[in-house]
Amino acid sequence: MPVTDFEPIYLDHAATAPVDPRVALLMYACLQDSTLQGNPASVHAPGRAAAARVELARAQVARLVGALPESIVFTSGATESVNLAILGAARAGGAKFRHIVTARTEHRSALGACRQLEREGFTVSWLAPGADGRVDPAQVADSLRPDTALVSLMHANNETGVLNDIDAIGRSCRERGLVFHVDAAQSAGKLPIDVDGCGATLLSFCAHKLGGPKGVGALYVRRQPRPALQPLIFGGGQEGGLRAGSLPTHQLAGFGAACELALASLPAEAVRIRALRERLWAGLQGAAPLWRNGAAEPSVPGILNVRFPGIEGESLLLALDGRVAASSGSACNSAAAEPSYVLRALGLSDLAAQASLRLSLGRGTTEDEIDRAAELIANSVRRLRAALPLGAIETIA
Amino acid sequence: MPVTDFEPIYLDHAATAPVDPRVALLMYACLQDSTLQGNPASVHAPGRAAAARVELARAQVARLVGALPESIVFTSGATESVNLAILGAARAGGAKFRHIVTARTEHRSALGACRQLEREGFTVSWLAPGADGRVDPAQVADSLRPDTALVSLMHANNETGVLNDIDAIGRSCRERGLVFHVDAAQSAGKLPIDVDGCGATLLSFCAHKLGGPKGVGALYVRRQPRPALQPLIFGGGQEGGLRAGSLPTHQLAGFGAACELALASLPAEAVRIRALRERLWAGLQGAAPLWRNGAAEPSVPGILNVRFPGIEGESLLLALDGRVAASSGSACNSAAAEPSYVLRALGLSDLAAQASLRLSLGRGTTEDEIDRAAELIANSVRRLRAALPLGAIETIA
Amino acid sequence: MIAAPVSYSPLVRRLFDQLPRAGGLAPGPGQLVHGEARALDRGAWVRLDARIEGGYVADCAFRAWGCPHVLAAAALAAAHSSGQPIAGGLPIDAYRMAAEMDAPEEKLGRLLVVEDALRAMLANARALQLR
Amino acid sequence: MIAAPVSYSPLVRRLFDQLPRAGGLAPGPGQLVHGEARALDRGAWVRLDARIEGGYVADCAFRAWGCPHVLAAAALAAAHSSGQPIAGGLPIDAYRMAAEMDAPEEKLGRLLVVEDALRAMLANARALQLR
Ligand SMILES: Cc1ncc(COP(=O)(O)O)c(C=O)c1O
Ligand SMILES: Cc1ncc(COP(=O)(O)O)c(C=O)c1O
Repeated sequence: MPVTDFEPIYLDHAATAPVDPRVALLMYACLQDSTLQGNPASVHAPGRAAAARVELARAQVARLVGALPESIVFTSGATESVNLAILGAARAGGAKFRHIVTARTEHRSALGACRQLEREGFTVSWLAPGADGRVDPAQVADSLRPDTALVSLMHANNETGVLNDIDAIGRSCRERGLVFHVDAAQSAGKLPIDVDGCGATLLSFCAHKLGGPKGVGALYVRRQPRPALQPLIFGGGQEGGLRAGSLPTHQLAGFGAACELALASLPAEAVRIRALRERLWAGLQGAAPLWRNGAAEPSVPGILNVRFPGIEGESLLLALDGRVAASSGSACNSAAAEPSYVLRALGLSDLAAQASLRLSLGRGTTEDEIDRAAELIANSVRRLRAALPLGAIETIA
Repeated sequence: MPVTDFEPIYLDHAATAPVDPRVALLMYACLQDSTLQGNPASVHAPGRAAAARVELARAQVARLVGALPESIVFTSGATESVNLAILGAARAGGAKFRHIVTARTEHRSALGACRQLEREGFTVSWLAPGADGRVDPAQVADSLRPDTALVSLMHANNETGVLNDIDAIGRSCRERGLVFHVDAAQSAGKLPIDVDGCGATLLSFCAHKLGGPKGVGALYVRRQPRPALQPLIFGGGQEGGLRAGSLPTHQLAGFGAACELALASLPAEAVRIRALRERLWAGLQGAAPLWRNGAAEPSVPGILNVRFPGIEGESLLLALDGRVAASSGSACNSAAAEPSYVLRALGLSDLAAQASLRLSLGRGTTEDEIDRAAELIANSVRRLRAALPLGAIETIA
Repeated sequence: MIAAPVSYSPLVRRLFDQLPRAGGLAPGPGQLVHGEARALDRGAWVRLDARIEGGYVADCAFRAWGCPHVLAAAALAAAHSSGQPIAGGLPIDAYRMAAEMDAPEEKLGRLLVVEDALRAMLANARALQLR
Repeated sequence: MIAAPVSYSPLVRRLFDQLPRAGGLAPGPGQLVHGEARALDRGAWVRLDARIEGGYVADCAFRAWGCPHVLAAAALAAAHSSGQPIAGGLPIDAYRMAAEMDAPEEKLGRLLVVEDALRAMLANARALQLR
């Protein structure tokens, strides 16, 4: 197992955040508690105790986004939530509503769901964001058609951290009585979210980006007016028939606790993390030339996407390997790294996208880590640049 | 929270089994381990360490059913696995294959998926089992048509424990090159399963019925010949594109460990549990008249379904409440209890189905518990019968 | 999306646990009557046995098949009848049973079966007096 | 369904960590030549600088942009060239680089760019001798 003997500085919280030790302990208590081992769907005492624990978690999760507990559907993660929202709303929309509005910079789960809808005969308007990474609300309004079934856009982008103006977009959807799905996987627990204020009909998020466990998520489903949804998974009638399957008590308990902890520390953490991010940006200036991808603000506090002209992504990652854990601007979960489609949509070339690094901070991130990471990254960039052919910095930007 | 101050005897392992303490501890270690907090899809060191842990779990899970690790797709549970198998294979089958074969006694997840396929224009042959609860392999063979896309049947029934002859059914599917899905949620870890021997193309199971955590499952997908499957959840390309979403390392680690433990103790546990079940059946004779629902054998070791003429299910459950946790013959997760469709399909009347009790044993079940449970149940039955109008025992059977 | 499991009020639990007045009547003076109502599809079958003395229900017992609410309601009906004149109104009806037991809405149908048994018992008692 | 992350052999790791012969040449006797190949779409841009003395490559250094395998291969090419006659065959080709580095299949395209740079350098060196 390729584990280094010292631990790298973890700056990949946008991929997944470490589980909060308090959450881990609570989940262990839940896994061990002999009174909580029943199936929450069973009516006997162990079942009712598990169900009560689940409902407590539902209330905690709901509170994070200002929702009623009854409007929360538990899922296996944000990918499933996003799919349930997009496929579910579109497939339930009927033959007259066969048009979807989304953007090119959405997460793969949304792209995948929308591509599947295209295969099913839907038409998708793929909006292009500006160079700042934001989707223009006026462009959304212009793209709406009489047969539009759904608008699906993300709150914070997972690569650049840039925020869409979901309030404004929500308003134009609400005026037209349209279903509006917001992918809040990167913003829930990081920024205040109020489902009523933002006009979302559906809102996806998950536990593992905010200190909870992987493998559990939620879809907020507005009650009035209530959007029709076709389930992805059929069966035992759990979650109001929208999502069958035995509810995982310990996972939901962990999700609930993580939401409560995130909510409690939200304003202070947002300020702290944003300040650390700007400190990192300042510390990286020793590796100039460098550029910031996407607008600096408005953004989610913990994401910084930097472009180092002349640098090749895989080499930068290996130079940092075991020292700084971060994501490059390529979909690097295979040997054949493809450049990030998000950065490409912002107008970057393939090479510029590959010269980019996403650094994402989280609850555990310290000032000392930020200072060390900045130095390590700047040193690696300088070392790699020292070996470049002349003109490479200007060519690869 | 309606928890009693002493713990009931838990005889509802078929609904969910308590997490094995060794599995819980391992999951906690995983949740706490700072080197395992990465996303298994990330290429940096924490990601690779998590991915290695996931692949270890995949090998353990595969071994339980005699499969290659590459043929295991991780899901959020058996409900999702069953849906992915049924909806996935049917939707991928093309316009010429629009017929499904299944049985009336399948789990709700299979019924739900097949009903959805009916709404999508598929024709479903709903086979009726005999009074013994078994689906006749000849009946399956007879029901096959040139346009059959899929045969989906369970190995062990979750209410009666009765086994289908999946080897024989698998043979006739294999001869015709048909996709055969086996729902092994109740038998995996309880009986030896060999995916090659039984001719299954797809096989569903989950962790929480065999000492692992809730919220995680697997679908075995044969490699050669490989059935086409349309995913339910689209996105990041995880699980060979069949199931998107960040992999939950701790859940998979727990699933893998539970499979390994179950496999190690399988032959001895099967003998022990079967003996305890027969001891329970003997101990209940003090509540005669009583009948066994479904054939006594072949069956999964831990399930006993008993009918007590003259007894009303909700009253029996309340009489046992806090003493014995078991399931009645009604879908009792709502106030309006519907009689079990499984028992109805075996030829029981509504009232006879409601006079039934499913008692399911598991790893923690002891001889002492069995003896106490038998006495408690027999006493409750006698007490309720003492209050019956004359003739009720003969009428309600 | 919250599944509500059946819940029982303390009164229902107590009556169900003790089943007071269940079974046959204790021997004593007076005349025996009974009333029965049966609606298996609604989940109830109730029989009330009573001893009638001087225009009053001297004692009343029940036998019943049904859910805990039915058993508890039958026990209530037997208790409320005892000591009551047979000529008056119903000593308790399904709505008052439901209220006393804090029973969920969907149980009302079966409580009406208990009321039917009570009505039948009292009608039989009155018929006996007229003879 | 197993995702295979990029893996690097110990040799690649060592060469990448140290980048031996990266940058400019140390001053010395002889004549300077270079060879360059660039295929940004394939992920490689390599320049080899060499000092030629008496028909031999007295010293060779590289500059490169690319993934770790490209940088390591460029370092290999520079090392293998040093001390070799410019008249002989290639001191190392893409296939031997791949084998020595245990590089995955899909990296071969970019290793050929390194080979191109090496060929170009040697061709330039031979042209210089003919003049
Ligand atoms: C914006 C966004 N949406 C959806 C997801 C999918 O979340 P999950 O990993 O829970 O499937 C992610 C994270 O990967 C994300 O960043
Ligand atoms: C036969 C059978 N199939 C499928 C399932 C669904 O499993 P899960 O609870 O993991 O969704 C169960 C258990 O509820 C089952 O018994």
